[in-house]
Amino acid sequence: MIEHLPILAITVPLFAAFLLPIIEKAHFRARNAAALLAILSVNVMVVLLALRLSREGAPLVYVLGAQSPAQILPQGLDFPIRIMLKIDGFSIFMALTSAVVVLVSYVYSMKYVPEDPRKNYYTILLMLMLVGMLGLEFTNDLFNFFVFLEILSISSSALVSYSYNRKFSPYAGYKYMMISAVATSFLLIGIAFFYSQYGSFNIEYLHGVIRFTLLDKIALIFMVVPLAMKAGAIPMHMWVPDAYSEAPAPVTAALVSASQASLYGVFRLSFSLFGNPVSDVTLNYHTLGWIIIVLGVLSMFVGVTMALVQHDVKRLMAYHAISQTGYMLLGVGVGVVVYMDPGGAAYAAFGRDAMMGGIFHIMNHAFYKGLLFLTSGVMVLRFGTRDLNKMMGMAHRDTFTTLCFIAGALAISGVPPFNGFASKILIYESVYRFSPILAIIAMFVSVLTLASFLKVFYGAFLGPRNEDIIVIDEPLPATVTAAMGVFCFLVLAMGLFPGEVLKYLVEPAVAGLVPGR
Amino acid sequence: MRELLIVIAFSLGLLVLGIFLGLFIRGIDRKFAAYFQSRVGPPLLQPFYDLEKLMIKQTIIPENSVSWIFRGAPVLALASTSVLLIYVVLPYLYYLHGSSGPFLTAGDLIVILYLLMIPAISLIAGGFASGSPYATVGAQREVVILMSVEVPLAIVVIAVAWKMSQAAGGAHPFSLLTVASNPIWTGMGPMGILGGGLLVLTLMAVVPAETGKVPFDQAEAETEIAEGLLAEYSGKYLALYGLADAVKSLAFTALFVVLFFPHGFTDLTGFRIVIAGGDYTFALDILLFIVKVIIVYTVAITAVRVAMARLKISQAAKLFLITLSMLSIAGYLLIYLDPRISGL
Amino acid sequence: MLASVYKIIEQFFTEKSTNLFPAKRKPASVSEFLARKPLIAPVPTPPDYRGRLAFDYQACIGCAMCEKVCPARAIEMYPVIEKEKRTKRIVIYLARCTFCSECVKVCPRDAITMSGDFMMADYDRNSPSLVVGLEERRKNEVAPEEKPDTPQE
Amino acid sequence: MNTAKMLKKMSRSLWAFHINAGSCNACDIEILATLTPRYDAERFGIKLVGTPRHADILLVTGTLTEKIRENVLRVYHQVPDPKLVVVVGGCGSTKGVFQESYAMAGPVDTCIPVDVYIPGCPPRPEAIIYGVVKAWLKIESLEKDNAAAS
Amino acid sequence: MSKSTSTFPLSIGPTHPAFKEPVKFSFEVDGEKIVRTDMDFGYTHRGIEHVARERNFIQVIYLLERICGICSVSHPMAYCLAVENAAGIEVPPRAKYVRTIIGELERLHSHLLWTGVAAHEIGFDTLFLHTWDIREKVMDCLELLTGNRVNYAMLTIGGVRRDIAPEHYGILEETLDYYRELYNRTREILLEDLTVQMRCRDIGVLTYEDAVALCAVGPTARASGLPKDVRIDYPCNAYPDIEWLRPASPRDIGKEPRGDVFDRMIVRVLEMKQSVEIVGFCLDNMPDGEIVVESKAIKLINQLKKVKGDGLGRYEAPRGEVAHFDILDEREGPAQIKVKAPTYSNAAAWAVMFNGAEIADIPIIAASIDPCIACADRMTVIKNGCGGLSFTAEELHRLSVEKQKRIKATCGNS
Ligand code: SF4
Ligand code: SF4
Ligand code: SF4
Ligand code: SF4
Ligand code: SF4
Ligand code: SF4
Ligand code: SF4
Ligand code: SF4
Repeated sequence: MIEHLPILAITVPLFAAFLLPIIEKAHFRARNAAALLAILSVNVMVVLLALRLSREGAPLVYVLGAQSPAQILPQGLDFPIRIMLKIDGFSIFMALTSAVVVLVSYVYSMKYVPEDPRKNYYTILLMLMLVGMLGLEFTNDLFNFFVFLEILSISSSALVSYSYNRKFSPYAGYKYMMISAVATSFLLIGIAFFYSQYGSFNIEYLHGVIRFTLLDKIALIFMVVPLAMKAGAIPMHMWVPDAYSEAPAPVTAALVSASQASLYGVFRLSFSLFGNPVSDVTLNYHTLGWIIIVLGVLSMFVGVTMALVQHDVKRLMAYHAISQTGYMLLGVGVGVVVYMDPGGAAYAAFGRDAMMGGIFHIMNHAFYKGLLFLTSGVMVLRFGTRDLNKMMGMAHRDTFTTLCFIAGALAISGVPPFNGFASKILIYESVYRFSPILAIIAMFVSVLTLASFLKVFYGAFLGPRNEDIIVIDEPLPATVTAAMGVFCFLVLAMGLFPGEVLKYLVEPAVAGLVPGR
Repeated sequence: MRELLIVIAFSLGLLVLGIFLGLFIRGIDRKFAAYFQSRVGPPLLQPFYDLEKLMIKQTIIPENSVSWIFRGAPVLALASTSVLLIYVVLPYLYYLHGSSGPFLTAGDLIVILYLLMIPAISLIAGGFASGSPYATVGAQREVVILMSVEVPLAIVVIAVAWKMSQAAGGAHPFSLLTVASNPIWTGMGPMGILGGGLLVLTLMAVVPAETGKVPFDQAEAETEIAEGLLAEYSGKYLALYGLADAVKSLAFTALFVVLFFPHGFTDLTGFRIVIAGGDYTFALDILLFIVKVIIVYTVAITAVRVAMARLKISQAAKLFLITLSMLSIAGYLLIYLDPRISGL
Repeated sequence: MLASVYKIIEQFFTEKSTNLFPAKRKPASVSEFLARKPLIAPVPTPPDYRGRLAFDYQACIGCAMCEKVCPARAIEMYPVIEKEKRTKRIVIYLARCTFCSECVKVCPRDAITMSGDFMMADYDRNSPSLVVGLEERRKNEVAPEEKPDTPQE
Repeated sequence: MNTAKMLKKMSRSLWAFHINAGSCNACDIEILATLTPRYDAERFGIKLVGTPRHADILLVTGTLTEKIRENVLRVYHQVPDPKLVVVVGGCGSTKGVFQESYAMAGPVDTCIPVDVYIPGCPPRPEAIIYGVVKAWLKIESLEKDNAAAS
Repeated sequence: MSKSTSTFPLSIGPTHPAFKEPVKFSFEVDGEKIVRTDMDFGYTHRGIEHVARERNFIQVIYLLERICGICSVSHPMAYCLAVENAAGIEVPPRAKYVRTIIGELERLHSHLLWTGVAAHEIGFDTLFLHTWDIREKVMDCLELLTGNRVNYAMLTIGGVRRDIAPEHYGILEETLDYYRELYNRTREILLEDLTVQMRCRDIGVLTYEDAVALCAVGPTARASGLPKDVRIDYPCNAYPDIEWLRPASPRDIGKEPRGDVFDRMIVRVLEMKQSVEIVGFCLDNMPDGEIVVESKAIKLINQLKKVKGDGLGRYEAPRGEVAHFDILDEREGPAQIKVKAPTYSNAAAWAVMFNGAEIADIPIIAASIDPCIACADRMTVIKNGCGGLSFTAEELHRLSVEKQKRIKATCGNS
């Protein structure tokens, strides 16, 4: 059983998704319970996998259809033909993030998304999102990667337009769908280039044999650019604000995680597929790193400046998501640049820290941004609008939400003792060694972030109590509060004990991404 | 474990001392300001009297305010400034004492940058929460100040850290301990000294902004927006802000001293005071430290606030974002180029 | 820029302008301080300072000219019997007075004079210390005549 | 802690808020003059504050016109307890020279309770300081009364 | 960081630390920028013109003195001039000189006071304390000459009440020397300080055209390059004898007038020097003789009781022209007085100056015309007013005409 966990983690939600309509026939509560159970079990499985990974040290490989799941090479062949899952530190790190976020989002949406005939689809789509994320994080097979990305995209775009009665939701969903479709088709072309040349989809195998032909380089562009686009990095970020702001709040939280799954794709492909520091015929790490850095800094800056002028609370947060993605790119980019440093002294000194900061930030961001989006859901619930100018005085009534918002806002601004600080300080201190100016920019962007969240805080939470503008005056459902509470707890806990997270999750993740030198 | 307890006890002691010292220095500040203005001025203990009075006054929570944020903000401000004080002073004391403790690797400059922001954030939150238009304007101004000060401040910190990373061979360039044990001036050529001077100048301008004194007290401008941020505060909460302000001023001037004038007594004279077998240099060092803090306080806060008019918020922002940022970058460049040029 | 810096530095070291009236600091016990220690003198008032008014009951003839010119209506007349004749005397409400000294000037008998005393603060605007001539009024006031006596004119 | 004790503590640090309730400005400038180097009221811990919330002592000048009455009352209620009200100048105490005016709601004590009156039109800065001395005295006597009572 | 498209209202006053007097400004503010200004006066309206009708001529002097205590000579001066004009009283020359000295000393103190207040408004407390410290000297001088620091009770109809005695000359000369000596130093501190310039230059601009159109008076007009000074245009007292007197202008120190706050400061600084020189001139050329036509108050009242007629008195107060129009109608006191105060003329300029200014500029702009609300408050709506009580310009004009006719009818002269 335990050795089948990798595939189970993907199939359980997948089958749950198909079973749910049947269960729903009995009672919608039964469906809710089943869905919760499924997602919970995925969480448990991921945790178990993580434990096993840390025990064994080496990546877990799971081959579908072989006599034993660990049998990689079929007899008589020197390259793998079977579909293979490979779980290293980075995969499990991402899987943990995705699983937790989807769990919390689901709990939040149990009551938040009103119970109507379409709720069924909602649950199913959320399940499929989980499947997509976990799948592409676990797979070691390019084609599977594409398939899971498609699952993720389709389910996400459907969810974005879930509130179809709003004017822009279908539009946003459509936009997201189009972008995803374009992105995945390019990805597919890239994959085709590989298959045509090397006859395999297996990432690990390809990594060994890649020759960096012109075609490979084109493939690189065809594969990395669409993924960066789906991750919401500048300059292909235009879908983010629409999709994030139109989706229901819990979906947005999950969407953040979905974007990060794409970011995972970027990193995975550039490192595990293209990156080959040992051979001479390799990708120019220096250039790649700088591209990532520039993208990161641009994302940071453009995101935050756009956010500053927003009045729509969710759009504002969406732009911050872009901006925060910049931090991850910056951290990882710096790590990449110095990775090729002769002798690896610089990498040892701070490149690894930068990388760790960037990757740690992924998880942190998923949690605090999730938290923020969940609180924005409460705002929308209360005021029936996303326009900050039409909100006021929420702190008078929703104390817990306010606290959660404060925690999230401080975390995203990188204020101690919240988790944003833990990763940002790693980024600052290491990036600073690389280039002080970048560190100053990063710090300044944080201050701007803070300023813009102060604006939200002032606009929505403070001001006089005004009962007239409240649309829904009921106390928050316990599930909503609980969901925010979980994130809030995580945000604080990871900020207070960053050492443990770094040691048990982030370091293996970095090790998984770049083989140690 | 035992060590941790000692550190905690020590920190608490430090905090009490810090509050006391902060208020006392505020008294000196007011006295000196009066002297600068050809007046006799209030008694040295006036800040204590003020505090004592505020503690017994009625505390009014305005009806329009978000009461729990309104109440929480001053508490948070004091708590964070206290942490800041401990965070700045403790490593330095360890350095002076020449011993080591669990906080040694702490005292990180970037953490300090962020800790400096928290009191300002709580002030802003409190101001926004008080529901008065004056406080709102004040809070908006505080946001602007907070943002614009951060740039030159960050550049100064980075410049210092760069120098440290050169001096200390790359070990903990952001640690206050490194900064304290490698005074920035050592091994500098004339250009470096000039650059350091520019950094000192920048930080001098940042001090009143961080502590909300003229010419950067826009957020509390009495004649413009009726004490702004603090317009609605009274009684105990006002007292807490007063305390937080005193502690923050102390902590920031202490940071100034540690960054630029960390020299202990022995560093300066080469002597150690040994009386009857006991080494009393440490006591002298602390005294010297306090004196340095008072001098910095007088020059950077008292003298500046009596010699200048309040700037407009747009002017202040421009000053920090452009003039002082340029100045500090120039300082950084000079320090950066110094070894290269002097080496030639 | 430098002018003001120079000025403040100069002021730091030169003698302060402050006059320490009534004491340098707030005394620990004010009542004891007032009873025992002499006050530090205020900035001296000039010889013709228009301070607290004094009224000479004996000199007044009740001509009411002061009442007529008083802009603040601070002078009140009350009936008395002096030398067996019905006449009037005045009280002056200092809390109302503008210290214009018109009454001093107009009085034909110099019955009203001004002193250099300006320390008149009190807890009650009509307290005895703020009503000049109150004591005499208490002693001498008589009931008004039935028919109001017509003025001299 | 009883009120008198509190007042005693307060007396070393009196923060004043100044309201012009329709004065001729003379009293106001004399109040400002008490802060200047020559008189330096800060010696006694007195300073002018910008908001009634910080104030311990209200300095009211002027006759209290009809139009300002409401505002004065509002400011009075904004000052946290315990508080003192000092009327500076004759016209605030008694309407002074503006008797019989239709625009007057005053004097000040018809609107808010007054603790110390400082006559003079305007009083000298030192007379205002003396008024503060009177206020201290009042605080002290209050304390004594309280001590005797308990 | 405000919500950048929406403006919010900010009302300042009537009890606001920036204004020593009650006035209420309602601003529409966008971030820190002022978009719209509205003003509400009347908080210090004390019905003085009404009260004056119940008083006799002597009492009215002290009543008018308390229109405003800052330049408490100006209103009685204008009043006395008006009554003297109406009754055809010729003031003895010595009294004219004494009046001028008191008036100029008062201008000196008023300008110093203004400088201090302006410095306080821009948060420069040291400068405030310093100028007020300097000011104490002239206050002492005034106290010596008049018997009080403010509200001097010095003027009376037909002369002055106190003479400048020989023993005062020395002290006066000493005071003048003190200010002459200080002048350069103070000018440097005021006009060359960087932060003062940053806060005052090009703030609250009133162009020459606006100054003309809005009938600005006093230093406010002169700072905009409008050479308007009652002392020169309609000289009274000793001013006709002072040939060198010219309206002060920033041009005197080689600066083109821009009509901003800083220019107003320059003009006032220059006028301080002017005042010192005028007092010096008066001391040197003091004529001998009587100081008052009729020193007995009661007699004076009885004389004036016989007069029927009207008179206009104009005087250049430190803030600009103050004009009194008095109607005498064989009563113990004036039948009617009308006061035109300088702030009354200048307040309209505020609206122009506030346009596009920042919140931080409000106090200094408001202070820059040296407002004296107390004397400008000539009208108010009391007792739950506001409600629907507003007039159009035409209505107001019609009402004015009617009132004027009524007055003419009752007074029976033109
Ligand atoms: S001094 Fe003037 S106000 Fe006072 S009582 Fe005499 S006349 Fe009246
Ligand atoms: S004027 Fe003199 S004599 Fe006449 S009533 Fe007054 S005090 Fe008496
Ligand atoms: S008491 Fe006299 S000086 Fe003071 S405000 Fe009233 S009228 Fe003016
Ligand atoms: S405007 Fe009318 S009410 Fe006001 S003072 Fe003049 S006459 Fe009296
Ligand atoms: S002219 Fe103006 S400043 Fe002068 S006394 Fe009259 S109101 Fe006051
Ligand atoms: S114009 Fe203004 S300053 Fe002058 S007297 Fe009138 S109120 Fe006072
Ligand atoms: S209506 Fe006539 S009198 Fe009244 S303010 Fe206007 S112009 Fe002057
Ligand atoms: S008619 Fe009367 S109201 Fe009209 S302009 Fe002439 S004086 Fe003024």
